[in-house]
Amino acid sequence: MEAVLAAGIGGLAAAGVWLILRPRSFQVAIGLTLLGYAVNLFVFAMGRLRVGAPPVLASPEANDPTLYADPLPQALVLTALVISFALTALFLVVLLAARGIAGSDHVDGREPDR
Amino acid sequence: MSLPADHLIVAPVVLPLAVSGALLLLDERRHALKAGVSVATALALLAIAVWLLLAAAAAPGALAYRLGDWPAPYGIVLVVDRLSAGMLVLASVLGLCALVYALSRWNRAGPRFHALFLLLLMGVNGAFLTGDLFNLFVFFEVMLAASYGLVLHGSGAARIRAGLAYIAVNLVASLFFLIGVSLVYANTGTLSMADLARRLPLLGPAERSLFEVGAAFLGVTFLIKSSLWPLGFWLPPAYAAASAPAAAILSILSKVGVYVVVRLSLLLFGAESGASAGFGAQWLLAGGIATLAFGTFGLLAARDLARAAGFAVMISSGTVLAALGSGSAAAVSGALFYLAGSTLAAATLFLLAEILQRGRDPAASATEAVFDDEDLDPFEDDDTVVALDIPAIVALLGAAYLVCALMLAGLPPLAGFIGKLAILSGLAGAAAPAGPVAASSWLLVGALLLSGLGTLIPLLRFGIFNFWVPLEGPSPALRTAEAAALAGLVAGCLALSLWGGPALAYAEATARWLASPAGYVDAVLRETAR
Amino acid sequence: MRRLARLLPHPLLSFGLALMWLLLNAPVTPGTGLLALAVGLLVPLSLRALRPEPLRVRAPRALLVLAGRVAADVVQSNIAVGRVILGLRPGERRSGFVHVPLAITSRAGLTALAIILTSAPGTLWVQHDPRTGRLLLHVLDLDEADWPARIKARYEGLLLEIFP
Amino acid sequence: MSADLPVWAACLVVGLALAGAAVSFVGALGLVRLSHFYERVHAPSLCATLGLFLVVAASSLFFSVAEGRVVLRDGLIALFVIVTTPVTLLLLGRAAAYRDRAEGHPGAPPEP
Amino acid sequence: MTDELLVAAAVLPFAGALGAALLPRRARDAAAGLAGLSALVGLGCVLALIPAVASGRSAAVSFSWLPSLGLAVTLRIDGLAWLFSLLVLGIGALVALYARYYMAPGDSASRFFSLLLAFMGAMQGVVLAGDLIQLVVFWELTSLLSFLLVGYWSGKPQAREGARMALTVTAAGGLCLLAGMILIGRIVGSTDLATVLASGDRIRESPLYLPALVLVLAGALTKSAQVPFHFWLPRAMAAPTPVSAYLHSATLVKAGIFLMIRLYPVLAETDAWYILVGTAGVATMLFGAWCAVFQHDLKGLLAYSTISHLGLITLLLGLDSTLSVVAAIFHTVNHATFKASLFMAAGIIDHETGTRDLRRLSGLRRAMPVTATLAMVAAAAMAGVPLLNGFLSKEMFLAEAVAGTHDRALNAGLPLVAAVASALSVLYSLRFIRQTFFGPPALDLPRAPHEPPRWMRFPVEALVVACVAVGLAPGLIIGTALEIAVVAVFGERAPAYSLSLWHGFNLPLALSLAALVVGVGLYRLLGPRIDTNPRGGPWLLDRLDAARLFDRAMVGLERGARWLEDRLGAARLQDQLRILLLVALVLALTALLHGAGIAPATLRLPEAGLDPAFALLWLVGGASAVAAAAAAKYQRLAAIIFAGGAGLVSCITFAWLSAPDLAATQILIEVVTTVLLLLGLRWLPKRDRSIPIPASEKPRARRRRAADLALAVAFGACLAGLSYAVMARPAGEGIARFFVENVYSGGGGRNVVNVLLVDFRAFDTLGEITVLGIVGLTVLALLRRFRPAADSLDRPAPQRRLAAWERAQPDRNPGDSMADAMRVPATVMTWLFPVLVVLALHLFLRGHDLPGGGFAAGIALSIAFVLQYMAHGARWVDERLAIRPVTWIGCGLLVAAGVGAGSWLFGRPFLTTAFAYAEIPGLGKIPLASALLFDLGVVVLVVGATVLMLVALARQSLRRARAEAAGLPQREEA
Amino acid sequence: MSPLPLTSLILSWGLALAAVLLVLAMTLCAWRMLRGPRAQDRVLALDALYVNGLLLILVLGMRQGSGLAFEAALIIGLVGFTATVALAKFLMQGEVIR
Repeated sequence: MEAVLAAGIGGLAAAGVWLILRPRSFQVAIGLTLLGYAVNLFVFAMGRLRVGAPPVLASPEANDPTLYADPLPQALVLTALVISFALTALFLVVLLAARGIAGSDHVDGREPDR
Repeated sequence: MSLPADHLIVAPVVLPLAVSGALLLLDERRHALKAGVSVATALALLAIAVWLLLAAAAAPGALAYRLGDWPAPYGIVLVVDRLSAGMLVLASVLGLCALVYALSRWNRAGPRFHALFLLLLMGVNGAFLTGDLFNLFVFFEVMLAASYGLVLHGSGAARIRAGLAYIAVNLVASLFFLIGVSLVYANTGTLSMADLARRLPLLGPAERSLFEVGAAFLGVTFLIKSSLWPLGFWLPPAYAAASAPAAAILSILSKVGVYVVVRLSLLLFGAESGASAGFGAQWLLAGGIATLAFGTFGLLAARDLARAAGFAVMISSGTVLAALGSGSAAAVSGALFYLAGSTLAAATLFLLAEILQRGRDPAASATEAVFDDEDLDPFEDDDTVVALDIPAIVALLGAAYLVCALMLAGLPPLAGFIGKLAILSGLAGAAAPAGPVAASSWLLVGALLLSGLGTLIPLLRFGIFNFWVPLEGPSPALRTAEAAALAGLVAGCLALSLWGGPALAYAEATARWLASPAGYVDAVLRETAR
Repeated sequence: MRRLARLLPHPLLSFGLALMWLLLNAPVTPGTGLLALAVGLLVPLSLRALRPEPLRVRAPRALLVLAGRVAADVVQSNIAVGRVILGLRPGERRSGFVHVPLAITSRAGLTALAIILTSAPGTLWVQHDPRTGRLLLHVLDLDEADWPARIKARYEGLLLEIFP
Repeated sequence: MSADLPVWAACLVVGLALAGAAVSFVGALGLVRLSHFYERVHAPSLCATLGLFLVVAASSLFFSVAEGRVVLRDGLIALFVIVTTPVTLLLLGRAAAYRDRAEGHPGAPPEP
Repeated sequence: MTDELLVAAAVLPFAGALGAALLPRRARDAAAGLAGLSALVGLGCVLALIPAVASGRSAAVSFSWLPSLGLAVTLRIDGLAWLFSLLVLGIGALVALYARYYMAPGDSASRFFSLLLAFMGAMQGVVLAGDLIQLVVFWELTSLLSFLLVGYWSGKPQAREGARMALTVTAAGGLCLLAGMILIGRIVGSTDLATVLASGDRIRESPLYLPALVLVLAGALTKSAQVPFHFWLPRAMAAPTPVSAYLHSATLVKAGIFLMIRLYPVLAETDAWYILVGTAGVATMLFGAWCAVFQHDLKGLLAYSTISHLGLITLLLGLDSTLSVVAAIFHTVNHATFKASLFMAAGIIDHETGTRDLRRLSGLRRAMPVTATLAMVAAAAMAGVPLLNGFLSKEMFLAEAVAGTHDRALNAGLPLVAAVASALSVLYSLRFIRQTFFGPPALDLPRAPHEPPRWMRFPVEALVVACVAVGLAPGLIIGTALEIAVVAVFGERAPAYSLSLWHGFNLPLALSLAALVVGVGLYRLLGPRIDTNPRGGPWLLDRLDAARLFDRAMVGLERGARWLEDRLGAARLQDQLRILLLVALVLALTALLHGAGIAPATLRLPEAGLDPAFALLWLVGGASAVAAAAAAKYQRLAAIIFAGGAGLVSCITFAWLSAPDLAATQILIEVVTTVLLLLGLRWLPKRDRSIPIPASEKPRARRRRAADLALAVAFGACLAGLSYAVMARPAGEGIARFFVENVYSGGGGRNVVNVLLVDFRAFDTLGEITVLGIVGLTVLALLRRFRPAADSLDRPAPQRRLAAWERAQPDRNPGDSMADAMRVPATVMTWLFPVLVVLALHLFLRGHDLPGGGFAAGIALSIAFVLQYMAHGARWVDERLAIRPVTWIGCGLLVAAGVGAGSWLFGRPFLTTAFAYAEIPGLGKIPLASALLFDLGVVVLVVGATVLMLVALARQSLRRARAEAAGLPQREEA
Repeated sequence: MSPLPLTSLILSWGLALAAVLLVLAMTLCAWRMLRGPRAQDRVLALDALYVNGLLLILVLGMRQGSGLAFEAALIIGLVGFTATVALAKFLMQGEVIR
């Protein structure tokens, strides 16, 4: 599991990095989304992987930490998810505005001089 | 936690949050009310910050505030010590002045300016106060999100173009932050900075390696924010394109990055932290010097004042980071003092740049706002223009400019010089001539002096162009709010210069406090009954 | 009565939502029951702003018959389509478009028919012109049945009964 | 929890789940094997109807037996998917029709 | 008493400056009076300090300044300082008087005199500084004020340029000086002047001596306009003449000299000193004199002669004998008197005739006989004519030149050099007098010349009288003062010297006379040819215009900086991001290698083994991601779809690996993001694969793509490796344990993640929703001003095609087809609204104990809203659902913050939650947690912000309709 | 460990097989999604991917004996179609919301 997830994180990250290095702002937006997935999974993975141990107490008394996956990274990922969603949205709107005003969807707001 | 006054520690975060929430409920058109409320809030923030500063200066250690009443390494803790209190005051002064400046017209250049502005202050304050690594991330994001709004405030092609790059770079930085935080957590099992400092010496070699990778990612993040070369190329265009009050308040933003680097590197990688001691110091030193050099080149090459101010911000960050990297406690104290002065001055320069640009080149679209057709034309109400004759306005602006230039170039007799001098004498070990001085320190000394000159030359050019070359056409109009904001910032610079002794003493006490992280750790982790 | 209508504009919906609540929060306790009641009463009010045509179901018996018929057809067509996919169906197969003249005009009826036809594998509701009442249907296997007749026979009558 | 299941229930659950999965697999296979869009559009319905029913039944049975009470909430999923999937397919079919007509595609549907 | 006097002498000018600044703009008399008075009173104070400084004594008074740096403000007066102070204040008083008449009524007198006084104060500060750093402070202050004074007539380009150059050069020197002083401070351990002066040997023996010396000299030589830093001085002549008379003869330029004398006891008497100072002196002396000969501008001539004389003094200091230092001090005073008077005279001539061009001036002797006489006497002193003060010090110089105390290479040629310089100085002095005052009266002068006002001439008279008096009776007039200064410098080593007029006929006298004769002869020979010098510059040196070089250097600096900024920086976003990633990678690897590293043996093998389904799942996820990366350029819609696939896979991963909350939230966000991206896609241009890349670009593009690919793969591998390295190691004992153990007892919930979010770490959540709110507001602001690009303004192609088809049909109205198409879906979507509301409510209420929570509920609710928009269009929904997202955001913030602040009422810290299980009869236990209220704030805010973002974007499509309704022709806009 | 190893065996193997089948189905959907050829094929495949993902989550829930993943499945069922509807609408109209 670990190796698969690690490879998946790597793949997502590589795709994201490739995209954020592209010249079109839409590519960058998609790249940030993918990179966001990768990083969220990465943060999640930092709590180590557990199968079948969601950090929800089965009963009030069953509060042995070893029974449950580490809840903290999950909480962090939740916060990060929301934030990266918000910022992706913002980036998208800014890229639209830039495209509207500058007339180009190049990330620099103008076509590069050839 | 018994005294009600203790709750003031959280006020720098909660007050702007609540007020901005309330402001959002108000109708967009009630400008006067909103302006009044925001200024009152900014004033209150300043008062609170000063109170905290006094409290921190009086306290033997740090004041910790346990949010949610959870014990320390588990819950989030806000920490007021000399460093964070000082930064709070600085941010509040800048915030107040930038806000007042914005009242002249910028607050009407886009919707919900006041709320965004206060939320930016909230983010900045939170970042200064928090003692938790992930909470720091959150406040970074609050601050950055608001700064995105403010960079784009007023719209316009240049602003949006620069904003896109600014946002892209900072989004990547945020992702690095997450990677770093999670690596730190994965290998130490904690997020509390104080707890981290306690656990760090106990780490095994493999954990330590991975932790250091996390620290490297975190470092890259903060250095991006503090615009260290080669990570800071985004800063000058973004700040130059932002509206003047936004740029002024943004100049504290890059200092948040600097603050965190100072805080964490001294807390975690101080002399007592075992195998990781001094982690990254050479990088900081080298990067700081490179930033100084690059900022100076940029300043020399700058074609307009706002951009020059952007590079001045870079130089100021570079100076502080390099001083930190040099490892000299005396230089750190000088750097902290310098940080305050140079930030104030850079902010003033942003404001001045806009006023002067307006006078010089009324058609300049790059820094102009795009005002709404649905809004009243904010340029119409001329009754707020300062009732001074033109030479007096020019003299006033000239004096403000002179103060800025002297502060930034580090020329006597103002605080810029005092700060630089403190760094230099710290580096040269003038106070304790016993040990040898590293070659890199001499390099930094040289870089600092040359960058002073490199700052002076272009600022001289801009000053002469703006104040001495006779104007054709109407001269700059100065509105009351703008004059007040400028006066406030200049007064800040001058006060820092006049009371250089006490301020420097405070900085020195801060550096001493930072040099022994045990105090911080104790203050945060001290057990309290829940 | 009128007041009841205002209080409970969509009784069927209210019932459905309350049931949904109970299902979601099983096992049923007095607390969840109370909440389900509140949900059933209050949430449909949120629809008021959207002002949809009220849904009136006339013939509950027909509804049951329809449900049974649909279930059977769905299973049957699942098998049929599965055979097609797996290549188990002998002989030549033609797929294509069919026009079906519909008599249903009510929104709800059309919607129900659309859902039935589309969710059953093998038929896809492509286009319906309310002026002419003609429905364009795509069918995976044209030879399986006389589709227009089958639709009219199996569903349309019942639907007209339920949603007049 | 899974250990509390009697054998018959386990067999039934596994059977249902496997059957559902198999039907879904066939549906997905159709997505690959069928030759053009209007044919392929029928394939996912397998997953969304019979495949779904079977798996939901398996799940309901599993939890009902495991928790010793009737658990029907999985039925809600089936209900919602039944209602919502057609919306997508409907729109998709219509979109495909417009696009094909506009491009003069040979397989384009006739005007109604 | 001494202390008070000392402080008064230092502070009075500044006080005066402040006073003058407060005067009305045009109050010439008052300002000048104030200036004169301050200077005179200060002078009185200094004179009264004689007892304190006589016979080598010194006095000091200290104030705390920067104790942490070991710095205090120390005023220290000894003989040297006393002498210079007299010069500064005395000439200052005279200049104030002169300036009263010189300045035009239209000039801002308050500004001028306040700057002048401030400068005087700064000079006093330099002279009286008892601490090296403090000296630098005042030193830079003099540079700064000289900048403001030179640029006083800022309307003139020459004034601006001159001021800028002066400040650039002298401030640069000042920075070097600062560095030097810091070095000295490091060597000595203190920057206190008295301490430093007492540690000469220690300094000279230190390895840092040479750098310190070079740096200090760099300061002194720039200030004193020594070659090659001399060029600023002639340019500074654009200053008002009183400024030149004061700064460029007596004070500012003498600061460098003062500094060298001041530090003579600690820095001098080494080879390095001899070579550096001596060489600079010789070069400057000759160069200045030679250039002075060729000036046509009166003030230019005086400026170059000043340079020459400063060079002479420097040379004297460089000669390294105590006697020569005496001569230097003496000449400093003498030069100040005659040069100040000459400048004033030149100012009078300029003032009265309107020109300073030697070629135009002529025969002024008749129009202004008194001024002419005064100027002639002063010029004669400059030329070194006997019976005047200039002669005396020059004689001392020649004596030193001939004596050649040390066996040094320079000494051999020194007599010759001295003679040449003297001859040249005769030449230019003669030229000055001859061309200005003699010859036929000039006819084409801008103004008719006449004598200046009585009191304008007075300062000149006073100074000329001083010249003559010193020349006639040196011992009487200046002997004591000189003695005091010399003793202050050398203490017991003070040499014996005689200030008498007549030393007998010796070699120096012969040289002096020879110089006079040669000078006169040269003038006869060259005078006319100089006047008609075609190129204007000095012969031999006219190509070497240092000022032009400086200008070019400034331009070059700017250009070079731009070039460097270009090379060292990255203006383009892509490059910046590349650098960012690269730096992060490099630092991460360095950090990994820095420590002990990770031994492969410490990685445990995964326990769970490999689940083929999971691997296959990630095959799908990875393929989707890669495909999204490949498709994002030309097939944007496909890229969105693929990204959706990747998102779904991560959602399932979360569900698989025990994170149900994450799975739910991820899928919700996934959906909203997809809708958002699609909303945005409408405004982006069609990408066409057929746009060709120029063939010349192809290899470069390919290289870049290869590099990017490598970077991407490296970064991916880095993250993969890191995550594997962490996952394959057991977790240490962290803080997580606490949360599980206390979640129920302390947080009142069972879902640890949710309790973390709303209780343990609720502060994070508060910040997180704030981010969301801020982004909403920013989106609102941006979209309010949104201007779609021209090519996306029109309706999308499918709609246009459909509209065209509809127009062709007889029975159809525009929009019918679309309405038909949406009929069935819209019905379903409408009726789903309450269902989604229930879902949101469910997620919200159960969050504390089971997966769900405020955020998921909020997103679900906003999806319910968005579905309505999709079903019915923006206008339809806007008419029915009055959503005020900004208000929702505000409420959300207020509720969340209010709930947090509520704990203050109970004396608990912010965000302390309270929970209880209320026993309600018949219903059983109902958990009541304040965290639920907090979560309510979250819901409200999330709905507000999400709906705001989506709807604001969606409403853009209405722009066109709105514009049409307003009657704007669409095509024109497009 | 468990009193009825047979049950565990049946359940674990059977459900694992079901999961593999479902993931295989997802792979096929993904193949169609990536392959296209036209946008409507991709959207269709994404929709199928969602449904199969939902089924997978249900099966996983059974495998792990935990009903906690139900919410995720419910949300996919109720809300997931929004994404595909938006995509389809975009294909049809060129914009999602008019």
